[in-house]
Amino acid sequence: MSVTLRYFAWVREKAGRSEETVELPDGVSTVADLVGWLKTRGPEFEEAFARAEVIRTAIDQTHARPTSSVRGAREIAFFPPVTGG
Amino acid sequence: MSVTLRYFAWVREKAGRSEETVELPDGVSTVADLVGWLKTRGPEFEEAFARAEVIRTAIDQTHARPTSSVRGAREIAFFPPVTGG
Amino acid sequence: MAVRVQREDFDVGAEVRAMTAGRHEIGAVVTFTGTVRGSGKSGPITAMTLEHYPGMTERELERVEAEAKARWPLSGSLVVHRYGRLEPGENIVLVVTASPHREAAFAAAEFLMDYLKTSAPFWKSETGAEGAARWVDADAKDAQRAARWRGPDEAAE
Amino acid sequence: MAVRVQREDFDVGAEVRAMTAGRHEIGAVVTFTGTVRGSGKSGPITAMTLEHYPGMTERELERVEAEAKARWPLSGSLVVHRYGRLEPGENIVLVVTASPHREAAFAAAEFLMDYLKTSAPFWKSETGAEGAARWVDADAKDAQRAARWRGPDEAAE
Repeated sequence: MSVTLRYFAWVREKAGRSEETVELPDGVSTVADLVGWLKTRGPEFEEAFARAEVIRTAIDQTHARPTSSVRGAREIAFFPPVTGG
Repeated sequence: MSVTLRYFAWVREKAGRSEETVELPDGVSTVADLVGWLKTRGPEFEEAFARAEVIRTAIDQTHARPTSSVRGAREIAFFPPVTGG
Repeated sequence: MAVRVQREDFDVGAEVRAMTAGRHEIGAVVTFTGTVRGSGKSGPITAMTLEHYPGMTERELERVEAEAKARWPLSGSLVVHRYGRLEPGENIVLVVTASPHREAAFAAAEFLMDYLKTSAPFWKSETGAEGAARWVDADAKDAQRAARWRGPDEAAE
Repeated sequence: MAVRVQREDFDVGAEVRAMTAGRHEIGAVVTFTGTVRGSGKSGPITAMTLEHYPGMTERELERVEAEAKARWPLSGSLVVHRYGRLEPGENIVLVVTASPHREAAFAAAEFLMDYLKTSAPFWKSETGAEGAARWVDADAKDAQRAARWRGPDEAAE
């Protein structure tokens, strides 16, 4: 399953990219699974997701939770808590 | 003791005047005393102060109460509850 | 901190600019504009006329503004209230508050409106379609809204 | 009801006029303007830069605006949020609410600000006097302020 991953703010800076398209491996069915898999992709991802509990996720531009399913998602975004306003 | 009396909104309309200078008779020492005396001054005052409990008073441009002293006042105003804003 | 009682209209944007120009400690500006609605308590109106008590009105507005300033960290505040004959859609009152923090700006603006509605000596009369003017009755809700800012001691008064 | 995410500045007065022109059912208009302060969490700043998530940002702001409209009788509402590099004193965000009643206009404006601060995907970084940029941490108070609008069921989530 092919999905676009997007990274914002310091997650983007640490991961060293703002966007990429990846094939989700079998066994990755939730946001938490996906984060676990991303952390195995290299030290930049290990650092970006070191404080995984503070990172927020959106699936197809809607806020999601660690337990949310990523099956069928086209775009998944990772970012710090928002600070607009 | 000479004092300026001022009337606003429907108190003014019923009393038929916006301002007058009167000599306060002896025995008039509170706002309530003054209202009691004003009501004896004619039918227009009787009507203006018929619902005396709803009428507000200011002494020298500061909100006052029925029990407030009118001794030494230069200007006493009577008006309905305010409706600005 | 300023208070104005005037016949003329006001300009919300110009007042905000005047209050904030060059003031880099401000992070939040709240404005409230009250306008004449096309219908009153008993149907459509053609005009609203505001009578006031010159002198006392300014004093009361200044008193209320000073109380807001004592309660919240305000960088600036403004109250402009019009009097005379106004038509539906016209501005009646403007409150502007500026603060480093949005909580303070919002709270102070609401407080100013609640307090001026129950203490500033203005009286509205509405002119109906038939041409007759009626005095507007005070709204008990306004007194309740003002009371929520008072502590238990003052509320007992 | 409208939402705009833009690089350019906005004009508070012009937005209020556009929302209220010819609308005689409106009695109350509240605006909130958020501006860049000259000092951040760790001292003076020379600039604030806002990153956002194009597409999702607009969706979230529209969702928040629809919720405000469902909760209060609004005649109009507007949210404008800027992104990119801004200097101290510049505008960041504008919320405008219009209603027949001031309670609704005030409450909806506060709600819009509280909710957009915790849900709209914007991230601020501050540039200090020395030229280094730091990401601004989220403020726990903002989450608390947003939570006060939720019922007990939603709060349990």
